[in-house]
Amino acid sequence: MRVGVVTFPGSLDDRDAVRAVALAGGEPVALWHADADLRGVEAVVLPGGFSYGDYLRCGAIARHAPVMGPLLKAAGAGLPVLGICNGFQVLCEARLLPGALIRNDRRRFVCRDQRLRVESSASAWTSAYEPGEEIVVPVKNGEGGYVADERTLDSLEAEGRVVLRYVGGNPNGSARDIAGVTDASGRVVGLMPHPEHAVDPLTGPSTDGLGFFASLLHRVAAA
Amino acid sequence: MARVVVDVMLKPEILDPQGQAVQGALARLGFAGVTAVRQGKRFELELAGEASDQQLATAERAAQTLLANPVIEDYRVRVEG
Amino acid sequence: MARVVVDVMLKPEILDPQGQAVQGALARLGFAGVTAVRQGKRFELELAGEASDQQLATAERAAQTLLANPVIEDYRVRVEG
Amino acid sequence: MTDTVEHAAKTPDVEQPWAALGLRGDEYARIRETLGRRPTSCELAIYSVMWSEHCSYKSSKVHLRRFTELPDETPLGKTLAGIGENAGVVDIGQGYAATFKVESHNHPSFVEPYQGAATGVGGIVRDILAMGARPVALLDPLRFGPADAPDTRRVLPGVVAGIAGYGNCLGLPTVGGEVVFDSSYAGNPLVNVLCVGVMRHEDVHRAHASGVGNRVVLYGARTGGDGIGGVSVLASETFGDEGPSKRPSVQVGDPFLEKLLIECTLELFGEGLVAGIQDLGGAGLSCATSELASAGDGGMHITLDRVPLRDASLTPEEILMSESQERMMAVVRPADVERFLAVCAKWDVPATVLGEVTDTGRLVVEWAGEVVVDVPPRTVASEGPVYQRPYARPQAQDALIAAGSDRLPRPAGGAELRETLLRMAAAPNLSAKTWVTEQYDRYVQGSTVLAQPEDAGVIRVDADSGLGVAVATDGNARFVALDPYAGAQLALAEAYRNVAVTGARPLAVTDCLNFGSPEDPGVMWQFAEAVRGLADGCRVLGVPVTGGNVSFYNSTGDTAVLPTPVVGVLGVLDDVRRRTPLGFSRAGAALFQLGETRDELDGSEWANVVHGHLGGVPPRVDLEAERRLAEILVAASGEGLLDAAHDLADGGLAQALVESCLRGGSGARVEVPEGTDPFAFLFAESAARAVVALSPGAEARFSELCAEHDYPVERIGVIADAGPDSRVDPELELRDLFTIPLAELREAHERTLPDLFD
Ligand SMILES: Nc1ncnc2c1ncn2[C@@H]1O[C@H](COP(=O)(O)OP(=O)(O)O)[C@@H](O)[C@H]1O
Ligand SMILES: [Mg+2]
Repeated sequence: MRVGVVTFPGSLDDRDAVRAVALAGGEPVALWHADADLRGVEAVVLPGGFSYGDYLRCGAIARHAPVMGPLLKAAGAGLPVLGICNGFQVLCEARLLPGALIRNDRRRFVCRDQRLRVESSASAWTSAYEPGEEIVVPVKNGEGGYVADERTLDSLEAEGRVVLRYVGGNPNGSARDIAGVTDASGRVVGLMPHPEHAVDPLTGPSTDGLGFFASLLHRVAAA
Repeated sequence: MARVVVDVMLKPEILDPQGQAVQGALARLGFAGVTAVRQGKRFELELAGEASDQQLATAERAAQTLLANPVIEDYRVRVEG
Repeated sequence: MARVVVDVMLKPEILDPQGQAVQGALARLGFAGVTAVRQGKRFELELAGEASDQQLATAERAAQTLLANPVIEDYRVRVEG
Repeated sequence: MTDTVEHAAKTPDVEQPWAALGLRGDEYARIRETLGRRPTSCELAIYSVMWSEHCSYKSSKVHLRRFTELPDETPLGKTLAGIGENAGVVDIGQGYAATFKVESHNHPSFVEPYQGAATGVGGIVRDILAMGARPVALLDPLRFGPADAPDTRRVLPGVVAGIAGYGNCLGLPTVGGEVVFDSSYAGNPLVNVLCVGVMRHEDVHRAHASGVGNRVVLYGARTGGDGIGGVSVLASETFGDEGPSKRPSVQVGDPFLEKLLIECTLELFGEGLVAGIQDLGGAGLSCATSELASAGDGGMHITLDRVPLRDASLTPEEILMSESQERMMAVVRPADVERFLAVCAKWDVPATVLGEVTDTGRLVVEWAGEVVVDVPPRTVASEGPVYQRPYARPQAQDALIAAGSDRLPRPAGGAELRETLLRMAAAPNLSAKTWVTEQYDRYVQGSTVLAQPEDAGVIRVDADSGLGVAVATDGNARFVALDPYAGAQLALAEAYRNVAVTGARPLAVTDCLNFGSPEDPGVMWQFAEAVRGLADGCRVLGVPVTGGNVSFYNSTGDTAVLPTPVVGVLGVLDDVRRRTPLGFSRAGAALFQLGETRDELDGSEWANVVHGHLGGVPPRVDLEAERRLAEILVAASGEGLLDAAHDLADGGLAQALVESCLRGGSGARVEVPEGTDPFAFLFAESAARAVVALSPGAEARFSELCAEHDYPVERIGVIADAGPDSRVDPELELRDLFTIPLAELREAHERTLPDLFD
């Protein structure tokens, strides 16, 4: 399966995302922010980093990159998209996902190994997990506080669209400990934690992150 | 040349942890009278040409498409006077 | 209850990479008429009691000690009207 | 009116503000003599900044020769570049090379902690980049005033946020460093940053401008009025009343632009478009042009008007001196210029051809169609003044040495020892540094194998073979104050040991020498002794010093900071899967202590924390022993004999046990060896020691290894309970003395910085 990984100016974890896709058995395809098309990929990962320095709001400038045009269109037609950290911020800015991410409550960047609970395995990117399963994956963000109005939060909960939640301490003040959400179709997912940094026991706290990438392939294989 | 200011603040219904942190810090520094703080952004745009309605409309569009995120933020555009 | 606004901007001679990034993005989005952008912060403080000189003095001190970094930033305190 | 060369020749008697620019009378005379006329104001600007202490090393040069006299060989062979290049380069095997260097940004970080530290990161990263390497990791040795001092609350959070803000945005993992508090750093914090880069052998680049006709390209940020305080003197004299607009007092970094600069430069290297390259740091264009020219064919001609400006009011003098960040200068063959500019455009990095390489032996700068600089570049860059500053051992040194720690009351019995251990584990210098290190991205680039609080940062270089590098920095300034020669060697020994403990073979050294005023003979003595100690130490260990930095004038009022040579050591692991972590995790693993513990507590953390005392003589240095210890640790890791290893340094064995237990979440049962004083056993800071936890069945082979190296080794206990899931709550037990539940230990060790800085 061909999985595109977009590099924006300032993307940092694009190479890790490529590695994670490959480890999960996919075929990573590098996409450039200025590309006018998606080179026929069957899914896309928007990686972490500081696109355009994250100078205005995280993801706000990247959201207008040329590649986002075809991406938004394809996502509307069912293309699975995973946004990790900065990628999550881009997806919120692009309104593919509800809510937004703001400066951490303690006003500092935080990098730590985080316990998380997978709340839903109904999305394209979490099907390899059991609902309720606890995993450990790095978080690292300065603007990772998830916010939305109460109504939106209530409906996300009601519709089972909160896919991932912080446990054992909320690192950034996210509303209702939310660490990841999906759109109504279950195909577009945004996560603040970094599963691509938890794919190799030598360089990460666990291999718990592989499941996000494996979910996608496994879903396609099953289909 | 016109200078237009765009103020962007979190909507009142959105929690503002930064503002709260500032308020907490002020309290610790002994500024007891400050009962609430909200933190937002201020942009100063220089526009070519004289201040005009058209200029303001441009700034308005810039605020809407880029400077503010309407999901969580309100903005106000005005000519600096 | 008084509302006091503190605007904090980088001093004009200090590099403002944020403003530059916004300007660049606006240019790419077709806002050609925007010739310069500077980005700063806006704080809204609620103060107990009526707006008074003393209130303003408090806000002034808060700006100086916490809200702005006088080495690189200028600030302005005013009662919201 | 512009002060041209022609004009200068005709007006020999014009008064020039050389003193205000920091030049001495004899230095100014020497410039006149070199040029055979008075300098133009642009030339005066160039000479003054290039002959400053910071750029010319005029006070330290005579001493630093000791480093260049060392054999330029690592244990793996000849160095690929050494002192004098932007950073040293060493062969790490399998066709790879590593480059690393540490630099200071002390004074700017006091004025504006966030931006000072941030631009410090930016500067050292460009040095590494200029060698042709991809930067892969950072370490940040930091020194602050007392942890509870009000100003430390301003400086520390700002510095840490600045390093995080810049380093994280560049995508560089910060994998180690130091946080040390001492009252001597109040008003003068030390912010040193070390950067490591990796490349293939064939990719090593050097700073020289060769090939007549090759183009000189400036790329990166536009030039603003940053860091040109002194030159405004000049500018205002030149420009009369209609002076230039206000100049910034602080440099602000743009990490996003630097990230683009990195990717752009690596692509330029990859396409073979770079014939020579130099970063712009201190002294900006003055430095880049004169250094590139003097290291190449000897001449360069540039047109200054072409420099893209952020502030149109800048004078030519100011443009030459500006220290604006995020800029590089490349020498490019004419046929490659178009492609070069295209790559820059792809990355949105402004690039401008300023001029070309010549063989005239002159650096010529034009402004508004006239020549404003015409100088032999070597007289600017490499043949500046050199001073033999007077130095003398301070009178007070004898009294300092005489006031040993032996008369300080010591804890006796289990209860007092327990209390002392907890108190020390919570002391700012020994407490957990998580509050700081949690702000640094350690995972980015996906190659971090070990990071803080491990003894060294370990980065995987080749994912297939597992080749990796390890880096650590150390520098116990209290020891240096007691004996600069021995203290510098102890700093070297500690960094060397920290690298070896992870299983890496130490290869090379970089250093940042932070001292007071070179005009103070006592300080100069400390400096000279420290350099001599370091050089002699490197000779014994067989490792070269490949680069570093000198920072003088670190003082508050008349009081100098503790003499602080920070030493960085780089090592190599053939396979990072063999690295040894420091956490105790496997219950039942036997604990051994390597090395000899003596009653050495002068200058120790115990004397400092409990008694606020500094005096006596530092622990004995035995570099021959350090070398053998490293060999054992590297061999043992290679043979898979070790579960865990931790070096013993500040706070002694007690501190090492605290850190290893908490890191792995396991307890330990430790027994004081027969005939040993429990206090010294726990708190002495004797060098050349480590504690290890053995892998199952490794005991016989490990003992044999130590015997082969004739190294003292002793079984001191066993790891008790594995992990937080175990039924028994883990404890650290000192048999017959005390036990401490890990939870209590953790509370003591981890609360300190959050309580101070949250
Ligand atoms: N400023 C810092 N940045 C990153 N890591 C740090 C910093 N300060 C301390 N550390 C890390 O914390 C750990 C303990 O520091 P320290 O006690 O100085 O180590 P050691 O005594 O082994 O040199 C080490 O892993 C060190 O790299
Ligand atoms: Mg150590």
